[in-house]
Amino acid sequence: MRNKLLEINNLKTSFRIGDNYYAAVDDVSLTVNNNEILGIVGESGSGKSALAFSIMGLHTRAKIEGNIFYKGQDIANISPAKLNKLRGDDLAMIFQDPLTALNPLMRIGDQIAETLILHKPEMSQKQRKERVLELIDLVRIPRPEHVYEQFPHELSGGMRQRVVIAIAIANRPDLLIADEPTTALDVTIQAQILDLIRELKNDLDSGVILITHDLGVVAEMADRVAVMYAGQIVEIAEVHTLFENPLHPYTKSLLNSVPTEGQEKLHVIQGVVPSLQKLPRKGCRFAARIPWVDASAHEEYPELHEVEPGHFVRCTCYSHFYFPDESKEAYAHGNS
Amino acid sequence: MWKFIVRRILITIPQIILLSVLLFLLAQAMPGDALSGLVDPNVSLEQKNALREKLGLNAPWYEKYGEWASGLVQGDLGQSFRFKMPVSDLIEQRMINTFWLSLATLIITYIIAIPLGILSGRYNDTILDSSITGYTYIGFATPLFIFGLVMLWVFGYQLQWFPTSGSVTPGLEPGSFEYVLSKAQHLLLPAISMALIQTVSTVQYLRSEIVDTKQREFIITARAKGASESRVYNKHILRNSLLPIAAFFGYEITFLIGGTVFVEMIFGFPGMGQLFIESILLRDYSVVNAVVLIFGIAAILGALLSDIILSLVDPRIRIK
Amino acid sequence: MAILKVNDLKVYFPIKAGIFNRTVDHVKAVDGVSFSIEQGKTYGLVGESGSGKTTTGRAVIGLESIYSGKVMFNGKDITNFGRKNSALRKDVQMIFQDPYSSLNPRKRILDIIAEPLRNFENLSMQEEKKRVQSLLEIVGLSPESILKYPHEFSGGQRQRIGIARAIAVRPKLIIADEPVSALDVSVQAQVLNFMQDIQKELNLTYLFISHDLGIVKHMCDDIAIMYKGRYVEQGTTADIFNNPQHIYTKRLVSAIPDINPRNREKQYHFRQEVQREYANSYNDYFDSEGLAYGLQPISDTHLVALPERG
Amino acid sequence: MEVNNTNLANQIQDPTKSPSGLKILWKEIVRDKLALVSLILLTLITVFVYGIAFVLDQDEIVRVDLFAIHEPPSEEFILGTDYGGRDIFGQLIIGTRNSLSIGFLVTAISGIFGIAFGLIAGYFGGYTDNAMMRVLDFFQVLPFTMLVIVFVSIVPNYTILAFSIIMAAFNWMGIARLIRSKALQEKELDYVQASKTLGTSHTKIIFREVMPNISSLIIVTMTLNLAANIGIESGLSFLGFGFPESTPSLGTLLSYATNPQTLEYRWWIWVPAAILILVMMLMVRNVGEALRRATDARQRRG
Repeated sequence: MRNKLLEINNLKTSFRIGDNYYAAVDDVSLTVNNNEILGIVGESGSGKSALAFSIMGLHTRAKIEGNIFYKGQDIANISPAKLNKLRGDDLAMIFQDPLTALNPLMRIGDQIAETLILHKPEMSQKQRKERVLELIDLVRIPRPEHVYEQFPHELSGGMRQRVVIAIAIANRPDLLIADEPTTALDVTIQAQILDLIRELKNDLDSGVILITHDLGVVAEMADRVAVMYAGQIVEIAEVHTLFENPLHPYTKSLLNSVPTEGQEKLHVIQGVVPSLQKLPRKGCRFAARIPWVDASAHEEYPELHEVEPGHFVRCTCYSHFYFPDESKEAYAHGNS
Repeated sequence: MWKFIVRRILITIPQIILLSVLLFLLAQAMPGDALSGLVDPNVSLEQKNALREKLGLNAPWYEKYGEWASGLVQGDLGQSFRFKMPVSDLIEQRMINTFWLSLATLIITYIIAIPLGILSGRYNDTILDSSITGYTYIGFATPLFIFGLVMLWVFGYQLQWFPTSGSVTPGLEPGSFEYVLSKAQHLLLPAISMALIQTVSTVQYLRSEIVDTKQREFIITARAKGASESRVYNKHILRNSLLPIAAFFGYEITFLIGGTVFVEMIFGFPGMGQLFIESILLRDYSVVNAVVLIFGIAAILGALLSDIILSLVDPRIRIK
Repeated sequence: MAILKVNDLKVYFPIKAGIFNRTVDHVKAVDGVSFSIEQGKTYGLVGESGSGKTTTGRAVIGLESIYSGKVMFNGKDITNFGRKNSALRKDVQMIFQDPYSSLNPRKRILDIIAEPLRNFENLSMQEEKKRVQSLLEIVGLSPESILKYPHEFSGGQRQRIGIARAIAVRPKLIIADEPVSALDVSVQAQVLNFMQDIQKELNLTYLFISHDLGIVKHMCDDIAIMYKGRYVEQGTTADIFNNPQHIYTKRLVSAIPDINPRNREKQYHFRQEVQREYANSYNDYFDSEGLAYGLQPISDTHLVALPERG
Repeated sequence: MEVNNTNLANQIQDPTKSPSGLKILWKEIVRDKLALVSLILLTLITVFVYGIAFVLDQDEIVRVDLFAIHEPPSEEFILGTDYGGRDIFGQLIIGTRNSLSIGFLVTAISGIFGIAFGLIAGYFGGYTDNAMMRVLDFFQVLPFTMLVIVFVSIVPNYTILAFSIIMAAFNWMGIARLIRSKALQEKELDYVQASKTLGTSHTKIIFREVMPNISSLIIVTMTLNLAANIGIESGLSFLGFGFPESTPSLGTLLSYATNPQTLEYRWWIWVPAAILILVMMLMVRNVGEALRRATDARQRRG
């Protein structure tokens, strides 16, 4: 049985550059259920990490508008003390770079134990140590007793990421946010870490937000996928739908630019991702990358359209999109 | 860690030897030699030369160095030309004075530096921080000797809160309470003057350590654990920032050495720095040599101490 | 004929220890690697971090000093070819991983691309400018860009400027060290397509170093898998992907996330199976130090690191 | 112009890394009002003291006039006279000029040597670096003030140049260490590796590729060193081991204040010199710090 864990409504996260605020996350709405992995894909600058930090309330100098309901409670607008009660307990996060995410001067055991001290103060020291050892074992680090006393620099990247995961799951969180958890790791380690995250999700029955730029990772892990471009969600759908029937031009282009079996030429997306300051705040943000599509195909204020149950696409341009080269045209949807 | 420390100590030995060679060669280059202080100026040149030969003063430099160095090891710093007494006797009381002055300075330096650095780093870019950085800013640009003069003028002469020279009021019984009190009183103004200038680098260092640590990623991890801001500060930021400060300690000695020369001159404080200047002016080079050597060794040991502290507090060096 | 032949290449880095900081041992970054590349082909060197793939590439071009072994280029020994040996040096060029750091930010595009020209060819200012402009055109940038600076370009464009610099003196062999791993997916495609285009045009040979099996599969004719400084398997792209023999290769191939979500379960089970096999037969594939054995041929093109039979 | 930024981190370009870095440093100074005022004031002081010193007769100023000892400020002597009846104002002008000259000279000598030392050690790394750093470590623990004083007192042919060289000899380590650590980072960057593969010589790479990339650090450090060197010179002169005798110097004027009578009652002798030293050091620092802030702010984001 899936319950709605997290509901984000019209979230807007803006950073100040010079005298103005620029939204890095612009009008994002989504939901996450328990025992579900929501994949968020996007290239650098798409706002996916800014979104993760917004949910955890980790931005120190950003303006956040909109609501983030966690089990009905709006965590975007609560006191720091209340938020701290949730963070590390109900909500937890796995970071991208395990090299910098751990305090270099603190023993591994103490770093994991800190989460327990904060949220389970009733635990005795002995219980706590037992639990930490159990956690180290749970994330499959060999020789827990030994690692407990070690410092981060003594561990490999993969092992450090396991420690970061152990910290995150210490209090059996209901919602786990993994921000590019395997980008800094080798592919064999990546496979192990991803399997671990999936198993933990099943065991804890939690909801997971998996942020990545790697379409393969999403295909393997996610139940539902949101594609982000320039601060917005451009398409969101159940994973099979998204990969088999992608609609938004960006999703399609992205999928075509990854090498697959028997592909001669990779698809190239024209132009570049606009910078935060230069981002058009009106009209379809992807329009400049597909100049061959008629301007009238785009909406003035593009919205998410529900094309089938659970499948949303932003802007009407999707129904007029085709790839400029002949060979790809056959696949394009709604040739005009 | 032990290997690191042993290796570090092994580096210290050639440093000290090199320092002594350098000083010895400098002494050779100095006008006049041990003889000029020993004999009557009216003795004829031939007699002098004979005496030189007899005393081994015409030997090649490395032989003379060997002799000098073996004397050093046995605590023989040579003879003062002017005072006709062993340099070690001359230096002893001065060294004790300078030691207390340095110690007082160090203590005051840290008493000022730690709270200011922490406040400035924690509340960076606030008015509090601006005033503290303003102080360090001006402190950096103020030469110690000017500041010392102004302090002497204001607190010594105008307000007359402190004595204006010497290390103790004459005529007091050594060891009595009044004696100790008077010593402390004489010490305080020069120590405060030196500390107020010296401390600015530590304040700034601590501040930038804290500001840097604040932006490190593991701080975000700590926040994501649900740690309150005060806990994040005390458990992560402060701890991580104070460790390098501890390692800074030994290097302070190097800074102190330069400072004592000025401060002792300004406040007429009979320490090693003052002795150094006096001896240079009197061309009493064996004393000069001894003072520089002692200060040099102190600086070398200070640097050694810093590195050892660092290796003890930083697990990245400790566990290798 | 093989344009590049590498024979038993070893690159060792000293490990310093003890009180006197003496060299007590070596990290065998590359430990006896042999291969040859045919003119016009793309040879992929794959491995995880620390496998020695980048060191191999750097040793070939002379950025690392070679401990032992031989590097032959066009039949000539270039193992320790000096900085002065310009005729040989200009035939081998390199494309770097990070387009943000591989171009000197203080130099104009003209000076960046002209650097090899100035070192190897005596051109007049006018000729040089023309050459640079035509190179920019080849890589699809406007010839007017010569007076711009690197920060005015995007990552993909910078990488293409790096390629223009590498092909300026018409080299025969290009060592591409993770040329797209710092780029976004959509930009990767652009650079990869472009590399393929100029390869055909200029009859270039690539030594393509990457950790990304998907890209290597797309780009390369032959592939070698490296692990801890040694080869574990070498063969044509089909050999490696359709018929992997070494357990490490299988492990690597099974770890690549499949882009089709329908294969998820299959992929997961495949991975579990390989993991089991890896655990069970580790000793059949690695020696007592955990290193790969010498290569044994299992077909004309396919070599696998296995203990010697018998 | 095509400015392409792929992510937030790259959106704010590091101007000190871009060609116009120096221009931007200059802009930063102009924008920073305090630094701008400091720079203008410094320029004025420099022009003024060099200009006036040109027309002043130094022999006239240092001639002892026993009939005008310790005169307070008057119309004849704007800032009074010292114990030898010498004009304070004239000494102040020439002293400032001398302090500035020495400051520049020492900064230049120690800077050039330190930069070359640091670049070479950092670029080559390994054994070269190790050996060079041992030398540097040794110099750094030497008691600087004292050794300079010893040298000054034994050098037979004592001139301003000799003094500058002695000071620089014990004063190049700071910048060398800084440049070396930067060069160590820089040489790992691919553009240096690229230059090697393109057949460019080491010398060219060090001075034409690496050095321009750390030019802002060099400028900032040299500026801050200038401030420090002005202070050190006046300190040494204060102790009597700075300029050759009879050369007017700010430190010498201040040294008169070691006489309690002068300190307490004859402010005109030492206060102007003290203020001048403070102002100069503060102004140079203001400029240097503004430059540093400009560099740091970009690096933190870039």
